[in-house]
Order: sequence, then C-alpha cells, then structure tokens
Amino acid sequence: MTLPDPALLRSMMLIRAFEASLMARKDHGFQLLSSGQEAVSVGLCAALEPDDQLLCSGRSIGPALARRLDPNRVLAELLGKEAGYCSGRGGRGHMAAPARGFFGAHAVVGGNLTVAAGVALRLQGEGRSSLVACMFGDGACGSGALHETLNIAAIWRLPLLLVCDNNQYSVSTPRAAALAPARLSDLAAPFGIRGMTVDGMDVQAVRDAAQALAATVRAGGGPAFLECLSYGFTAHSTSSRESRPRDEVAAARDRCPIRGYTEVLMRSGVVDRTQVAEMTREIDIVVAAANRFADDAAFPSPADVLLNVG
Amino acid sequence: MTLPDPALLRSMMLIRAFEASLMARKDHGFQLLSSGQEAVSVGLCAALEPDDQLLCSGRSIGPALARRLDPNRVLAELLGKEAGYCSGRGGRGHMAAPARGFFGAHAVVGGNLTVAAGVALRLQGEGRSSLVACMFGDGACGSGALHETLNIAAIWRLPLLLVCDNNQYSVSTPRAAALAPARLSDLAAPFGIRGMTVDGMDVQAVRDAAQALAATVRAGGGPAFLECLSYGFTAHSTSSRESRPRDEVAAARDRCPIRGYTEVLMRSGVVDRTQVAEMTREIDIVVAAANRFADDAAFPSPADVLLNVG
Amino acid sequence: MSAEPDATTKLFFREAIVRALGEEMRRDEGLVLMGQDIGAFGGPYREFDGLHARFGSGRVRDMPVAEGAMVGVGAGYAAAGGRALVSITYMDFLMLALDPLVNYAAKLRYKTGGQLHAPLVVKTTAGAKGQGVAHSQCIEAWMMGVPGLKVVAPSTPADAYGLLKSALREDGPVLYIDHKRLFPMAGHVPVSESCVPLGVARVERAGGDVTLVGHSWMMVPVLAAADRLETEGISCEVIDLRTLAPLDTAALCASAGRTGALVTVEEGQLTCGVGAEIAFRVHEAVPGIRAARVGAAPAPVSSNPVLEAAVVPDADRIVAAVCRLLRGKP
Amino acid sequence: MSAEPDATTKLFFREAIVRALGEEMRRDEGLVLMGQDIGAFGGPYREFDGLHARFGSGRVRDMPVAEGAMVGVGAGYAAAGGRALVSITYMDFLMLALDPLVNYAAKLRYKTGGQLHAPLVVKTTAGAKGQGVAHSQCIEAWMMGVPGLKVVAPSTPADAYGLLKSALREDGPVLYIDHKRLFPMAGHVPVSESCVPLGVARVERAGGDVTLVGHSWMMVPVLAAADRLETEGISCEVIDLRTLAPLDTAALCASAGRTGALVTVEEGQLTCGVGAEIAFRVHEAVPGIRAARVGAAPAPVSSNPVLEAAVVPDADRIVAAVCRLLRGKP
Ligand SMILES: Cc1ncc(C[n+]2csc(CCOP(=O)(O)OP(=O)(O)O)c2C)c(N)n1
Ligand SMILES: Cc1ncc(C[n+]2csc(CCOP(=O)(O)OP(=O)(O)O)c2C)c(N)n1
Ligand SMILES: [Mg+2]
Ligand SMILES: [Mg+2]
Repeated sequence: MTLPDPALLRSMMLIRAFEASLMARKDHGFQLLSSGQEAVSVGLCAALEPDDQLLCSGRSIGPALARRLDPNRVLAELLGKEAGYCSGRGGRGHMAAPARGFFGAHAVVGGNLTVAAGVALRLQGEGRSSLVACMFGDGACGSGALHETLNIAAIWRLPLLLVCDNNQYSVSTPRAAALAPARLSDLAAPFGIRGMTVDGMDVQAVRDAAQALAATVRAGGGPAFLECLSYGFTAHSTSSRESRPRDEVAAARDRCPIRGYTEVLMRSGVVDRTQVAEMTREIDIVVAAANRFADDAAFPSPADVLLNVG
Repeated sequence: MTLPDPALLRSMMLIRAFEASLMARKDHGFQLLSSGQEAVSVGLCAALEPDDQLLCSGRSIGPALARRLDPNRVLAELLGKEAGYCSGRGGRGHMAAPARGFFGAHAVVGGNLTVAAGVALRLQGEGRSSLVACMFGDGACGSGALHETLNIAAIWRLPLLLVCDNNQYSVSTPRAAALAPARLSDLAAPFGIRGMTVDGMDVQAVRDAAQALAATVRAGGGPAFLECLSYGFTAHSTSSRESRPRDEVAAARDRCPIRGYTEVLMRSGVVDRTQVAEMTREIDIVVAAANRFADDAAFPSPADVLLNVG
Repeated sequence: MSAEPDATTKLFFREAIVRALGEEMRRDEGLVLMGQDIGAFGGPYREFDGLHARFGSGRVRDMPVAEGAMVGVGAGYAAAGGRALVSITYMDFLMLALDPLVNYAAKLRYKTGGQLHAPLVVKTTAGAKGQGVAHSQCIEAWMMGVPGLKVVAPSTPADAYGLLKSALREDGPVLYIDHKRLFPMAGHVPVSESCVPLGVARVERAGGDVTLVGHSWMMVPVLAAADRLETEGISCEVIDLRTLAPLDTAALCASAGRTGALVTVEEGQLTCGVGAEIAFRVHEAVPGIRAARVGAAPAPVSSNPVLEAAVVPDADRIVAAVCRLLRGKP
Repeated sequence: MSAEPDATTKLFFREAIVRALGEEMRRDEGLVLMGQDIGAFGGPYREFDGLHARFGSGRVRDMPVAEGAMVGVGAGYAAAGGRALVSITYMDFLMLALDPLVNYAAKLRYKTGGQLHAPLVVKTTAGAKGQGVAHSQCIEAWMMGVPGLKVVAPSTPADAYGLLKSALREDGPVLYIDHKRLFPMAGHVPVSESCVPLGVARVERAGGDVTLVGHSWMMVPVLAAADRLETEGISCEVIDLRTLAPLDTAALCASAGRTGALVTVEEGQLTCGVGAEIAFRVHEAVPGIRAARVGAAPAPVSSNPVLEAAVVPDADRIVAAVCRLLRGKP
C-alpha cells in the first residue's frame, strides 16, 4: 500500500476531460472510450517504469494518456492527422508510441496478447528488469490466444503482466454469459501464474496490485495476471447502441473512480477543493490546446498512401 | 469400479496385433500408431454407448478399433482402398464411420475439439442422453482451441467428454517442456469443469474414470475432462526418428497395458492361459482376414478424383 | 390475399437479411444462428433484429469472442445433422477461423467419402468504412479457390435475401459476404418467398462497348461510372457477379464476347484477386479481348479518411480505367 | 585458403537451410528461431540440425502446438528490436496464424507510421507427399496480395540458401516456403557466403517457343516436361519465380514477349492463383500472348496415392498443356 497521489487523480481527470472534448467534436469518428474505466489504465501505469512497454486493445485512449503520451499528438492521431504519433495512420485502434513505452494498441480482440509475449521475450533477452504490460478486455478472455499466451509466458517465465480490464461486457454480451470462470484471474492458476482480482473503479487498489505483481515479474518470477473489475460510462463505441440496463449504468456512475478518489485525497488532506478546481482548470487548458493542435494539423496527402507499406 | 472384463483385453490385443501386421506390410504409408496406448481408447470406449459419438486426433487406429469398427474396412481405409470407411479418401488422419458412432479423426492437432463441441450441441438439442467423446494428445493442450472449447462447453453445459491421451510427447517435445500445468486436467478447473487424471496404462482405471465422468455428463452435468497418462511404444510416426530416451521407452514397455491387464484377469480368475492363447489365435485370424480383405480391395479410380468435392 | 407473382416490397439490406433468416429458421428447425451480439442485441448492424425474440436463445446463440471455435462449433453442429449460420462480424477475423472452415468443413464430404457434409453458412462483413487496417479487408479471393466451398456476395437487398436463402439450403459450406456500406441501403425485394440460385451472375445493365464486372459494394461505384461513361458516349454492360464461387464464367464470357472489352472491379487487392481470375477465364474463351482491372491500391486500409479513400476504388478510377482501355491510352 | 569466387559445394536442400540459418544466427545475435521440434530434434526434416547445439535453447526455441501464438510471439519479438524466424511445420497450419501475420506483422510499419516494423520470417513447408487433406495444401497465392508481406519459394538448395539469407535481412515479414519433396534433393551451393536477392526470377533454361513458369517443387515436373518437349521439337524457356511477392514481372514479360506463349504451373488451386496473376500481368505487357495454366485439380489432396497423383500436376499434364496451347488444339 502506497500513499494517496494527486498525480493519479490528474491523470484520470485528463482522460475524462479529453474524451468529453473529443465527443463534443463533429469529426470524432469511430471511437472506443475509457470514461468510467480510467482507474484501470492510470493505476496500472503508476506501476510502470519508463523502460517498460504497454500494449492494449482498441480501447486505447485511456491507456495512451495514462502512459503520459502527449495529448496533442494523441488527439491528432485519433482524428487522422499527420501530426499524430502514427502520422494519422493508426488511429485509435492502432495508436502507438513505442519510444515512450507505449508499444501500442491493436484492434483485433486478443490479438495483442501473443505479440506482448514476444515483446516480453525480447526484453527478457536483453537482461533488463523491464516488463511488458498488456491490457485487454473481458471479451478477449474467450479467445484461445489468452490460453496460448499464458502457457508460453509460464514455460518461458516471461516478464509479462497481463491486465484484464473487465468492464463486464463485450459489446452487448454480459461477461457472465460469455465466460464460464467465476473470476477471470482464475484462468492463470493452472499455469502456475499468480492471479489477482481487484476493484477496477478504485485507482489505488489497481495501483497497489499492479505494483505488487510488477515487483514479482521484475524479480524474474514470471508472468502475472491482474483482473480489474470496471465499468464503462458509455456504450461500447461511439456508433454502438446502448444495451446495458439503465440502472446498472447509473449504479456504476455512482462508483465514479474520479469522484471516489477525489474524496479519498480530500479526506486524507492531500488536496483540497481549491487544488482540485485548479487541476480542472489546468486540464481544460491542456485539452483545449490539444484540440487546437489537432485542428491546425494537416491530413496526410493521398499521394503518400503507399508510404511505409513494406 | 466395475468387474474385470476380458472384452477389454481382447480389444487391446486386437489393436496391438492389427498395428503389428500393418507395420509388417511394405505399403503401410505414413501412420501414427496406438501401440502402448491401447488402454486409453479401449477404456474410454467401454464407457460409450452406441449412440454416442467419438472424435479423435490423427492417431486414430486405436480409437477406431476400440470403437468396434470393422478391422477389414479400417485397414482398407489406411491403405487407401475404395472399400475403406471413407472410400479410401480419409486414411488414418481422417478415418470416420459416423453411422457406427465414430464421428472421426482429424489430423489438425486440436482441430477436432471445437468440432466435437458442435456435435455435442447437436446431440444436446436432440434431447437424448448421448454424449460426445473427443480424444486428443497432450500436444493439443497447448492450442487455444482447447480453451475456447472448454469455455463454450461450460457455458452451454454441453454433453462433451474431453479425453486427453497424454503420451508425454508432442513429436519430440516432452510434455513438461511444452505445457506449464502440473496436470493437464487442471486446465478444466477455472471453467468449473470436472477434471480427473488417471493411469492411462491401466485400462480398468481409464474405464472406471470414463464411466464416472460419462455418467455426470449424461445426467446433464455439463462437460468433463479426463487425462490419461500413457506412453507410446513406437516413435511419433512411422516416418519419425525416435528421440525419446531409450530407458524411458523400456520402462514404459514394462508397464505394457496388455500384459498388465492379462495378469489382472488371470489373477482374478476371469481368464486362464488357454483362453488368452485362444484369444490370440482368434485375433490373428481376424487380422489376417483384414489384410486379405485390404489386399483384394481396389484403389479408387483417378477418374473419380472430383467425387464428393462439393 | 396473395401477392402478385412479381410484386415487390421495399426493404433495407439488413431487413432483407432478417427476413431470409426468419423464413429459413421457420422452414428448418435444425438451423441455429451463432455469433457475437446477434441475440437480444440484434447483431452489429441489426441484421439479426427480432430473431432472438422469435426463436429463442437456443437457436439464436450469442458467442464469446472466439472466431475459431465459432466456426468449428458451427461445422460440428452442421456435420452432425443440423445446419448452422455463424456470423463473423468482420471478414478480417475470418482469418482466425480458416482452419475449421477450410481444413475441416470444406473438405469434410470429400475426406469421409460422402459420409458427412457440413451445411454451414459463414456470414461475414467485408470492406472499408473508417474502421482501420484490421477491420476493412476483402479477402474473398482467397476463398474462391477452396474446393468444397462456395462464396456469395450480394449487392442488393433482393440478392441478399435470395442468396442467403439459397446458401441456407446448400449441402456444404458457403461463405456469405455483406459489406458495411450496404446495410443502410434499401431496395425492392419480392413479396413472395423466393431464392436466388447460386452460381448465376446478373446483367445489371446492358451495353455494347465494354463489360464492367463487380460485386458487393463495388456495384455502387461501378454503376455510377457506367452512368458517367454513358454521357461520354461509352455504353457499359454491367455484371454483378453475386456468386464468386462457382463463377458464372459463361455469362462473363458471353458479355465480354459481345463487347470486346472487360474491366473488373473489386475492393480487395488485385494480386491473385477476383479480376485476375475472371480475366484469365475470359481471355481463354474470347481470345484477343482487352482487359483491365481496378482494385485496392497495394496498401493497408487505414481508418484515416483521406488514406482510406486513396486505397479503395471509386467511380473516378473506374471511369479512368475504362477510358484508358478503350482509347488505348497508357 | 579462400575459395574461388564461384566455387560451389554439393549440399542437400535441408543442409542449405541449416547453413543459411547458422550463418545468419552468427551474424545477428538478435535472431531467434522458434518452432515445433526444431531444438535438439533438429526439425521435422532435419532442416534445423545442429543449430540447437550451436546456439542453445535461448535462441533455438521449441514451441508448443500453438501456431497462432508462435507467429504472434515471433512478430512481437521482431517488432521489439529482435529478429525472428518462426517455423510452421506445414502450410495448412499457417491458417491458424494468419491473424498475427496478416493483421499485425504485415501492417505494422504502415499502421505505426514507420515507428515499428517486424523483421520476421515465417518458414513453412507446402505441398503433397502422402499426408492427406490437411497436410498438403499450397496457399501461397493468398499471401501474394498482402501489402507489406513478401513471399519466396525456392526450388534448389542454392536458392534456399540465398533466399533464406536475404529474407533474414529484410525489415518486414517474409513468408519462406519449402516443399516436402525438396528436402532430400541435392544441389550446388556457392562455397562463399552470398545472398540471392528477393524479387528476381531466374531463367533456368533458355528457349524460343514457349515460356514455362513455375516455382518450388513444380520446377521438377516443369523441367522434365521441357526435356520431353525438346525431343518433340518444342523449345521451352523455363523460369523459376523464386520470389512470388514481389513478382518479377519484367522478367516474365520479357521472356513471354520473346516466345509469344506462356504456360504457368503451380501445385495449388488455379482459381485466383499464381498463374492467373502472372497471366494478367503478361497479357497487359504483351497483348495477344497465348497463355495456359496448369495447377491442381479442383479437389482436396487426399493421402490416397492414386488420388493425390490425380490432383497434383505432373510432367504429362504440363506437356499436354503446352501442346494444346501451341497447336491450338482444344
Ligand atoms: C477477433 C475479434 N473479434 C471481434 C471483434 C469485434 N469487437 C471489437 S471490440 C469487441 C468487444 C471486446 O470486448 P472486451 O474484450 O471486453 O473489450 P471492451 O470493448 O469491453 O473494452 C468486439 C467483439 C474484434 N475487434 N476482434
Ligand atoms: C495444428 C497442427 N500443428 C502441427 C501439427 C503436426 N503434428 C502432427 S501430430 C503432432 C504431435 C501432437 O502431439 P499430441 O497432441 O501430444 O499427440 P500425439 O502425437 O502424441 O498422440 C504434431 C505437432 C499438426 N498436425 N497440426
Ligand atoms: Mg469488456
Ligand atoms: Mg502426445
């Protein structure tokens, strides 16, 4: 257990405000948001070192910002601008900034799991104490790629931290209807991999668990599996119908990780109301700047369509 | 626990003698043998009813004969003769006789697992108490298909008995080097599926476990997972180099399931030496007849190459 | 009150699919539908709307994200005497399911000497619509050469309805392909129940100067190009393939034989694509035919709107290809 | 004592592979080999013999039967600054690994705007040799149109050696294809270290009447057919493609332009196959060229010896196709 940290709050608030500003745009395109689930990305990234690598699913905005990518370039990427991290080619589904420890998103559900194991094999071979963290949804736990990854990571003792951001749904399908295990972290047990399940709406719980597991991974203890029980505040994607029960969504909103952690920080006297207001203002400025940056940035030229193909 | 049964011995002896006669032929082609592992197929098939369906890997000779297919037509199929069950088109890798409860082999490792779940879904829908048994090797446990099958079979409570014939190797790769779980049946646990591991060189142990699990499956209890610890007496295939330690192979031969069960039956007075000799002679006749049948049978005509394509 | 024999009604593409599925579900009690979010949710494009309510969760089955198992389970269910339609949301994910489809289902009848067959329809959605490199591909050409597998790709609600119904009556596996941009389109569909036979292309428009061949969403830019070429005095015969395997070679050769020029259009990659195959067959039957093909630029399809448009064929590129071919300009 | 610049030594095909791998392993410490039974066992065809002993189990890694993960792990390792060769025993099982290969590795450089790339060789073995419907397929044509992916398929030990070395120095993914029947073949390989460049076909034999094009094992029946045709007075120019993507279109067109006739030969299915693509490109460059293609009969490849032989092309069928084409007989 570590101390309450206003940086975690700021990071979550940035994600929330960033996504709100994105949604306010007419040109936002097809996006998967992390609002409501900020604590998972932020808690995890608090346990990562600069040399670690993070991979994630197509729900990449939270992870990218939590990993401290430049909001200007993140937004530019989401909107397809040349100034984005991937020169506007990757978008949300494939956002990447490996030089900043964000190996990137991959929009195939479960598709980044085996890739992450490969990245971990490379880090292991380099003999550093870095690790690879890979975030994926509950939906990805139905895919055989998880099994193959768990097994290989276990036999090779790879420095791999698997983080399931279990937001209870795969599009419209409730996790309980799609997946038999009582806890998804139980899937790690047969392979001798340590598993934990924590409240994914509690950033401190996520951070503490991620740090504990990361420490064993760094120490050469092999892979670990962290399940975070979360809930998204919006429908699956910006073009999906909402299908979740209204009162279930409302109940989740009552467990807002940002409000909850603000209270923790205020109760423990780490921040006061003024400081939170100041933080809000500062974030608004950052987000406004990102929108200006992205607006000013150019689209790629169609003439460059064959650039970087092979 | 059921009583010692000479039919089990006969079935194992038939597989052994049949494969020996096959190996004595010049035209045997590319085969995967079950010699040494007879107890798994025979013990399992003793727990199956006529209306059940059995699927297996490309190591199909043991399962096919244990399921009481006609040795004549099995041998004809292995040799590519028109009189084989699949008109000589399937061979060992794809032998099938669904009308006799043998839905068949599939030579893609792990490839029959999801198919078996589909067959089980069909039986379930028909509302009978039949089940589907699917045999696969330890090697198949590394494949994601197993995970996807376990999960779907669990959420749909399919009448599926998964039987891992763990002969300790995938070609040259020792099971321990390829698979992290301490026992492969542990893989079932996270899904709430009942798993058991038994001595696969002991036909009675296999039969008893298969019967116990089959009973829960038939009763609507959902899928079950049976791991049988076995060992093959010959190299992976008829064209593979032997790579296993010589003394390991010798030690396994000392645990010959046929010799072991003969002793059990004789000790308990169910058969005597004369009866075993008589059984041997009768099987020799059956096997010789199968060879004559296959010899007399014709190859398909090349003109029929497009038959049954679509 | 029975409808006129050729009376039609207007349906959206997705409604035509729902209708075909509903009719076939009623007709064949063994038919089950399996897919992600096809149950109460009604499918990613509402193309399964209402079926769960009508037929229940036993016959309209939501599945986990496990494409390999989805097709494997569907194949096993079908082979065991049932009939299955498995929905793979995007064609890119079909790659995860090619082993059960190609190595098992397509070969089942052959390898068992006719003892088993798999009446399985794998329904998927191809094409680009802003979703990026792993959600936009058209890989139908890979599947056209798989012995034992049929492939259909309608471009109109009527063909979606009629081809899907035919596919659901086949003995062996059929790959049925929608396109993301087709779902909101409306069109006339026969009022009375009917099927569109597999293996028969449709002459969508008669013409004398050049034969344009396409399928699926590409029929929209193809027809737009034909309109524009008309105004320039070039008369296009337009053929909608509808079935990609088996190809209706006779119809293609007959048309190209009349016009003397062939332009194939596909959204996927050209190399070893649909157009290469058609051109070969037509060349064999109509020696001396002039042929050109239009397809994707050789790059992944980005979610980037500018680059997506730069990769995927449009009416401009089709018009240009026709003019180049007919006027012999390089 | 240095060898003559063009001195050669006789190696079996599998030995040529071992040599290429050994040299590249020494050259690039980041290179790891991954596959089933490639460690102490030395590979299914002994094409990894001795490498485990030389480079250890950290760099020559046995893997579980999990083709999807094998290629995914290889891609991730490569993308993170390493270099990987992943052995997929038979090409049929590549279907289980197309998602990481096509949806990830081939698109990685593009989708990250050049930040990442995956120097990954997927080595596999194609073709029929008595192992049945799911162990015999040739699906290289599927891969030829994947942007970002290169494809090579040598037919001689020298090319296996030289192409594999080149593949192992590429920035992006390469699919390297052996054939089961090639492993026991011997041939001359340069004594001194050298590479064969990707993208360059080889004129295996010069001739004036017809251009025969093939790759991999099919070069054996192609050359046998050329011999027989010679005795009948037909002079064949024989081209070994060696690289399938990118195709050496210039060399194909130049030869066909000289001979005026083209026969393509492949072991896989014809529909949307290698021959269809080659013919289209040659037709464009050499109008009026006569072209024919030879490939598998449209059926699965059974383990049955009679039916396997009935599906796969042989010299007889190639000779017949050439005669039909040149003599205009139907
Ligand atoms: C292999 C594959 N199948 C299906 C999809 C379509 N799809 C995109 S996101 C998604 C839901 C995945 O659920 P989960 O893993 O829980 O992630 P979440 O969206 O809840 O964050 C699906 C099915 C996909 N992208 N990849
Ligand atoms: C998907 C796939 N990968 C690889 C192979 C090649 N192969 C054939 S049998 C075999 C060994 C499988 O081991 P196991 O499942 O333990 O079965 P066993 O041969 O020991 O009975 C392998 C790797 C295959 N047939 N299918
Ligand atoms: Mg989820
Ligand atoms: Mg084994």
